[in-house]
Amino acid sequence: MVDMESIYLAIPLASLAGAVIAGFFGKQIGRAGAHSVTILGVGISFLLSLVVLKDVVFDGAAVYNQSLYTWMVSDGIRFEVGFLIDGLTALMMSVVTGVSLAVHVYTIGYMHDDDGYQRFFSYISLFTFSMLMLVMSNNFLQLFFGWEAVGLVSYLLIGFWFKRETAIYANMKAFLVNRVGDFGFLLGIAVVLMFTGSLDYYEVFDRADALLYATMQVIPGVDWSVITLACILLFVGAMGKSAQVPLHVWLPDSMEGPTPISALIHAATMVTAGIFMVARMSPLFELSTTALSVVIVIGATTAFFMGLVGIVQNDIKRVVAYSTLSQLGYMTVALGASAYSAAIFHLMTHAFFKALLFLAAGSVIIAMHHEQDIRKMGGLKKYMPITYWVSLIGSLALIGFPGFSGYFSKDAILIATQNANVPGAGYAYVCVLLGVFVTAFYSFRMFFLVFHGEERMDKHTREHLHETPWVVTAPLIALAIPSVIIGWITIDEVLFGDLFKEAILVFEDHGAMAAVGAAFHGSFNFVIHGFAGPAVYLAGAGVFAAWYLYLKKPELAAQFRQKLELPYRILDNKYYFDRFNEIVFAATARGVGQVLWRLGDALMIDGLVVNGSARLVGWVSGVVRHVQTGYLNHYAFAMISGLILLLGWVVLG
Amino acid sequence: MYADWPLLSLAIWTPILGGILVLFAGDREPSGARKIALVVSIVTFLLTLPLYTQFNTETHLMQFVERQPWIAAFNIEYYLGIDGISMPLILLTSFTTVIVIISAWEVIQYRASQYMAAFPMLIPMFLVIGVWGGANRIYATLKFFLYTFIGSVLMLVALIYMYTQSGSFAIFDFHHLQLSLSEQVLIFLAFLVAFAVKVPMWPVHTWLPDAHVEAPTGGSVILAAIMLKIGGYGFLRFSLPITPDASAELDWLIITMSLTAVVYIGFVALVQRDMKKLIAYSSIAHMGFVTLGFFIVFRIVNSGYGEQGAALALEGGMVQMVSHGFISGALFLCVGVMYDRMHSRQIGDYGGVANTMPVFAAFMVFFAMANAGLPGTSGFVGEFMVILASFKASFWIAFLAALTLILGAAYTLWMVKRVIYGEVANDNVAALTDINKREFLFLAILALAVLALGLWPDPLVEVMHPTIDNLLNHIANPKI
Amino acid sequence: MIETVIFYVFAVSTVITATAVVTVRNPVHAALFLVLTFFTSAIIWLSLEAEFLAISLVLVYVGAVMVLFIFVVMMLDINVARLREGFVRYLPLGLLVAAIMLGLMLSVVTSDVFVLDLASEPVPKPADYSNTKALGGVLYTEYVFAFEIAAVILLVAIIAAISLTMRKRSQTKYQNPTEQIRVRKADRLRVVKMPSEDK
Amino acid sequence: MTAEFVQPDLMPALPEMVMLAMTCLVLLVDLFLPQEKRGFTLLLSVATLALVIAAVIAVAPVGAVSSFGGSFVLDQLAVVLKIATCAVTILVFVYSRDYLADNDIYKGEYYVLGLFATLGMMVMISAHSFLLVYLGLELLSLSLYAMIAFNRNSLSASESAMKYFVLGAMASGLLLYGISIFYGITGTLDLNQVGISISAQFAQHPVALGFALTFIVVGLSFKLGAVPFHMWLPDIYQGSPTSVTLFIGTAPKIAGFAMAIRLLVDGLGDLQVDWSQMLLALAIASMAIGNIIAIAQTNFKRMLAYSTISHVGFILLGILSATANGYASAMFYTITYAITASVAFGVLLVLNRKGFEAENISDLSGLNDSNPWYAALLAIAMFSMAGVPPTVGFYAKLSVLQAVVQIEMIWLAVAAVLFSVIGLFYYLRVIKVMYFDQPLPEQTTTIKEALDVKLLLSANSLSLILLGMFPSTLMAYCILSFS
Amino acid sequence: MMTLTLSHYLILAAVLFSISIAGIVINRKNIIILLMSIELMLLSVNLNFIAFSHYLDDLAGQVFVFFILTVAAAEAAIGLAILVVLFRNKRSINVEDIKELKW
Repeated sequence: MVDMESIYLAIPLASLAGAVIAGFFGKQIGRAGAHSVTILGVGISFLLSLVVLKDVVFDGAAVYNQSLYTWMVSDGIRFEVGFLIDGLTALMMSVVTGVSLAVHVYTIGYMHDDDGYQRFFSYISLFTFSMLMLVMSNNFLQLFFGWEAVGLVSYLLIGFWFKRETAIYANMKAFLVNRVGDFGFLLGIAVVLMFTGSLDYYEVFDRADALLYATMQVIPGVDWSVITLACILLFVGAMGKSAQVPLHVWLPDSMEGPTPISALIHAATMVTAGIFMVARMSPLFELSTTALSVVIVIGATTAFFMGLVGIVQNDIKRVVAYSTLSQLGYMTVALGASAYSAAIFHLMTHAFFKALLFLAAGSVIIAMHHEQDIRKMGGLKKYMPITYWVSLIGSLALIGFPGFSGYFSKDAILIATQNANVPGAGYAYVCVLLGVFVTAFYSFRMFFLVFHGEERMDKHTREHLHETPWVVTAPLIALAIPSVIIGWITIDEVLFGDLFKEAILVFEDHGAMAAVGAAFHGSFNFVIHGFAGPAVYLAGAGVFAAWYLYLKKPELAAQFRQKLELPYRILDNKYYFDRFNEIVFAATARGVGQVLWRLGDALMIDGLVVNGSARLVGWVSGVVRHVQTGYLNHYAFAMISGLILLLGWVVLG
Repeated sequence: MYADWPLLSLAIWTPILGGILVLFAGDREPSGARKIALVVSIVTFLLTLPLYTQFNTETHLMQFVERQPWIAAFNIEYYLGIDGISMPLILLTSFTTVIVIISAWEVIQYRASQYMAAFPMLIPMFLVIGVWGGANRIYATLKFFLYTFIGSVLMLVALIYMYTQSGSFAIFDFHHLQLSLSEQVLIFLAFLVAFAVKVPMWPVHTWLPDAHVEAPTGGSVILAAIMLKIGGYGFLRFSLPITPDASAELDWLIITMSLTAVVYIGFVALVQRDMKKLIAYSSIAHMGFVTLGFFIVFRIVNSGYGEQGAALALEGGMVQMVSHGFISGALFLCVGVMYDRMHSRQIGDYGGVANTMPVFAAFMVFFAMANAGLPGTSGFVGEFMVILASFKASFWIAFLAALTLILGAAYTLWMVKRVIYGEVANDNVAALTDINKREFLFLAILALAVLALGLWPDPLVEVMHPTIDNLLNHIANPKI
Repeated sequence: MIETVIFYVFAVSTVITATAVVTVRNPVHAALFLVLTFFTSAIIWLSLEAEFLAISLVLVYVGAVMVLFIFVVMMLDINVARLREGFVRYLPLGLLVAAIMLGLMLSVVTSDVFVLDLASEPVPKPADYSNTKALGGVLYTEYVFAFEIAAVILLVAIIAAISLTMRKRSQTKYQNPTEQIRVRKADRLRVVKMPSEDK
Repeated sequence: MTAEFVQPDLMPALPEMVMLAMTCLVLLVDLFLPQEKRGFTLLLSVATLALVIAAVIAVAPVGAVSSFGGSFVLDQLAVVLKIATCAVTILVFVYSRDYLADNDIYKGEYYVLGLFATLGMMVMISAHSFLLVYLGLELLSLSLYAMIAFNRNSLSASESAMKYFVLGAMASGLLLYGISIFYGITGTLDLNQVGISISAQFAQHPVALGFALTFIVVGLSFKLGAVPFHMWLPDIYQGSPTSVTLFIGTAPKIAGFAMAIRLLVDGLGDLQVDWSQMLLALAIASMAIGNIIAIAQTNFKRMLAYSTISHVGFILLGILSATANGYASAMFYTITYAITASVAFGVLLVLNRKGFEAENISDLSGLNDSNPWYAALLAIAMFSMAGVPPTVGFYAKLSVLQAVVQIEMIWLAVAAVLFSVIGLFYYLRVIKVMYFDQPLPEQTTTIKEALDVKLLLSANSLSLILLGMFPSTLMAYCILSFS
Repeated sequence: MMTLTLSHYLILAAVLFSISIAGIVINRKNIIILLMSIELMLLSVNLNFIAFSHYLDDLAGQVFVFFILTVAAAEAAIGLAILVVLFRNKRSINVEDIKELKW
């Protein structure tokens, strides 16, 4: 019998091995070799993750919290690399490796013609490794490692097509915006370390009191509770990675990367790292109502307003991307409502259906010869039946159609938000509720525009339209199944079972989850219960509106656009975030740089001080040397003057 | 078997003798000279290895001590010894030298003679920059020389003063010298000028970009990997233990200068058009963490939250020095690789290098990421430690220091974007050939070093503990 | 009393002639005034019982040095008029400097150390006292080393003066001492072998 | 008073006697030599100096001996300085040979006068009475005047000789006036007696003593070249034939130092407070003026002249600190400066060719390309003058600064180092010109220098590094001279 | 006033000295006058020495004067020789003309 420890170790290493082999020896092993070895690696990871999940869920294994090796010891602080395996971890591992495996397979078809085939496989395997290290970590250091490592891979993958100006712009933007988040995250870690003296999760949680009662003055004269400070700083990190307003700007642009990674990284896994992290930090966040309040407000804002932007997008991937933003907002709202398990639950369901939607979009894109504008599609249903059906499943799951996986998680979040008692919860509830309508509207707007209605593509494209090969469709089908059923079968265990009992801490007075539990009486009843609330009707209304506006009376959509020009323009420009950043941050930074360089370095320091003093000495020298006139009597006079001065000093002084 | 070898003397004199050897063999037989140079540098490196393997990590006392009377008049001794903070720097030096020799293999072919002279500090650096440098080299070398000279002479006066007080020139006698606060402040300021120039700290940093731009690749590497470390080492070895009270009194000054380096220089680096200048500015910013780490200890100790963090900061500064040697050196080598092919360092002349030099591009991106402080690379470790520790000193210190996460990434990646990525920019880029085996060799060695230090810094940090603890003891006991 | 009168007379004339040296236009006149200054000084020296030096001053200075001066002045064809330009312009400055100098010096030489401690007039030397003999006595014993050095100095002066001023003129016939000394019989005398005259 | 004539002990003066006898021999032998065998004069002169060094070593006493009624002393100081003087003079003679030949002044008188000057220096070094100090000084000065004017067809040489002569005569007049006052106050010319007498009377007549002292200091300052009595120095350095500049710039500094020690320390030690003050002012002025004006120079010899002035400032720092340590470091500084300067001028001499007088800094352009070895030698000298480790200049500065710091005048040490930073600038410019500038067409040819000169010059230059790294022996002698 | 004291001689010497200084300052043209001024200065010094020698009743002062006279003669010889050389090169002994070396 293999002991669990080896299995834990094998899970990330299998992916890493695949990545290393494909990366360094890509040329030698060839294309087939590259995808074989990486799929093998991730496959092993996936299977073993399932073993771990089973071990935790069904065999009730105790929490595993061990260090692998000591990274560094300094100042008595042990910086370790190690694993914490509990329900939360096991679930995340399975989701990550599962989606990753599907994406790997899918990639074989999607990247078929690309020169960087091996490189791509290496990257996504490396990503899987990094993500696993992130979720399996038992300490902040390793968390940050994984955190940045997935950021790096994301950077590399967004810029995968490095000849495209937009791609390399987007990847830099993604990295930098994430760095803003990491900036806060690192400071958060610093707070934790400095007040608890440890980076180990459990030790930190044990010493959380040290944070609770400590205060610190950020603005002189104002005492801030350290726990609030720590949580907000950590959450800033989550905002960057999970693309919460205002650090969301990178995610839509990240669609410049190949679609498989949009599915894997920018929808299913990496972007949820922030959600995972906050859930993991629940023992800390529970201590600060202020922090939770911040979380819920930010999440709600993201959920609703980013959804709105999705309505006006015409790029198929961008619609999905804004949908992702919105859904991440839902998860964040759940976190803020102390419904951590609901957030994770939504994370899981979302991982499947959003990966599905992305891959389906990818399938469409392949079929459309890399045309991504939905205005140039339409009526694809008859050409691509499999893609059509899985897209429908994905969309239904997304809008929370009762019975589909998304329904369970989203409804749990709605209920939790309704019952949350942190400041801002009311606002959040309104947002998420309206968000349901918006989600349904943009999802089916896209769905109808792509698969129904008239065929707006050009003739050449139409002639070549056909269903995508099995390596593409198989993962779609593989993801469609959990998109339908995963919510039904796991809601009980995830939300109300023992899965997260060690991982997530919720205080008694944060009653959101308790309210969800009160409303839950088995999966079926939960579905029924949904019809009692407004969400289902809002979703239906959304679908209907989309149908009416885009299929029934397409001219009406255009009229709306003209009549509501101002809101439309605001949405079309994504609330001017990008323009604002470009002007205020990027341009200002360059301007400041220029000023400091030209004025500070070149003019002041070099010009005035360095060269100036040299020139001054030179000038003085040029003047003073003329004392040496060459006239003998002047020399004699100088001597006599010197004599007289000295004499005067002695005699008179 | 090494126990009774005078390893330190060997490590010092081997390169000097080698230099003389090359000097004479040099102009007649250039290819032989570079072989000698390589052998000598490798031998030197091997000689320094036992310093690590045989190092006793239990004591803060000097090890491998060699002591001979030298200048009797001033009680000056030939006194060699290493402890936990000098040993890593010695290894860095001997390691870098090997890399430089390999990297300069082609350059050495003509005029090898003075190249080996590049070992000791001031004069050779002058020659290295001057003899092989670019067009504006004279101004750069003069600036460099004058800057460093001003610093050195003031320090000299301070040293003499302490000699007159203690009757010895040994550093450790200075450590125990009782000095009044005003004496300490003056000595501290003298040291500050000397070391700040070397580090270099804002605002005496302007020589570095000029020097780098004009220096040949090997010169830049030595400058980055070795020269700049003298300043940091000086702070640790002189300023902190000799003038602890003045350091505590004036730590705001250093902290301000360091943070200015991080932020101000970060912005300046952003707008550079010359790759070497950009890396040079980035060097300044990164070295800011070294000084920051060294001087926040006073605030940490007095923070009221316990003393934990002080050693972290000091060791962080040390790690940052070593790491900066690797990364900055590697980046300069990368620029050198491109410069050898294109004879330009202007970012605007490049674009899409990844198309024609994929292997090189991988290295470049890797080192760029290390420069941006990506975890898993050595660039992360030191900054991480310093930022963590600095939080205890003050939220705002940590805040400003952590800005490097954004700024460092911004200027580094923006350069990468413009140079490495994109469509092939012009015919010159299209004609580039990927790195050869020799270039691969030195870049790979450095990459491994960066990675190793990033993934497991403990072997490096471990050796410092006793020395750092002893230093903290020194700091904790006021001299007045 | 008579000494006092002599002192004042010659002191005044010394000052006057000295002033004339630095003020007259013609350098020849200046040299002659300098000669006069030396003469008057020599008399004052005599009154201080420094007979040998007084004689030396006249012999060496007037007889040799000043002659040399005049010789050079006459030899060099100097534009006298030009040489005295600007005299008036610098006069005030010269007077000012001299006055300050004099003031400083007087404040010291009239101070206690010279006025009180060394005020007493020494006993006059007996009639048979020979200043020359006394000087000679110490010169060749106590100061023999200095004397030798002085001799060397004179030697240097000779060498220097000769090597600086003696120049080869192609038109003048001069002797080359090296050549002279190195001359051999063969250079001068040609022994011609002739057959004996056969009568 | 002249009753007993005690035969003085001649042994201590043996070196001087050897020198005098040999010089006369050289003078005579030279007459018999044809021009092409002038090398023999050089050989004989060098032999003379070597012999003198040997004689000095042979008669070197333990402690001090005096002779000639106390007016002549031979002590450790005298031994070391005499050896240094003669050794440096050997360098001067050898370096000068080809220059003299190229400029048609290759005559025996050059060496004879040089030897007489050296004799003068030796007298100054051993002099222990005002009289001998004066005579030694005059012997040196008169020889130098003549040597400068030696190149009779050179206008600049005769101009500088004239200037030097007039100012030198005036300076010795001032010095004599001071001596006369001291004689009046103390009634003796012997420096020992003077010292004793002054310590008895110091309290009564501080002003009169200070007054006389001022004249002495002025005379000394002139000899050393301290501001504002330095005016002769740049002109004379520039105008003299380079071989003479080399001579003036090296050995007489040692004699000047000896004179300062003999007069100020041995004789007027009790007036230390006064002369320290004066020297302080002079030292600062010298360092400031010397370094600052040197920057603007284009003529290498003139630049070195100003550099000398600044170095004199440093030497004065050592003296004014008035501790054994300070004197020793000033002595060390002086000796090593003379050695350093001989390298600088020596290389310049080597660079001179018939018809090409190398004396502007621009004449050194690209020297590294045509003659890398000489460029390196000169570079070492420049670094040493600038005080860059590991050259001896660094150590010399270090020891002087240490003496200054020891007397708690840290501000002075700081001022001194700041001035040397300015100094660094012009030394570096020389190096810049040699290494980075384009060579002149005249300078592109490689110099074919005689092997002896090359070897000696190399050894001379490398000794700067060697002495810098191992200064102990020389320093020990210097310290011994003042213990 | 009427009895002669040492001071009388010293004052006379000081006056001579001052005159020679004045001569040096005033004479901006003629080197020979400069030389003569210096001779005056030496004369003043000599007077000092002789007066001291007399009042101290010590021969050393006179000996010194003897040497000063000797040296001065030698000096004059060399000085005038240089002057001649200079004149041959420059055709002038005007102080204002000999200024090739400056700055």
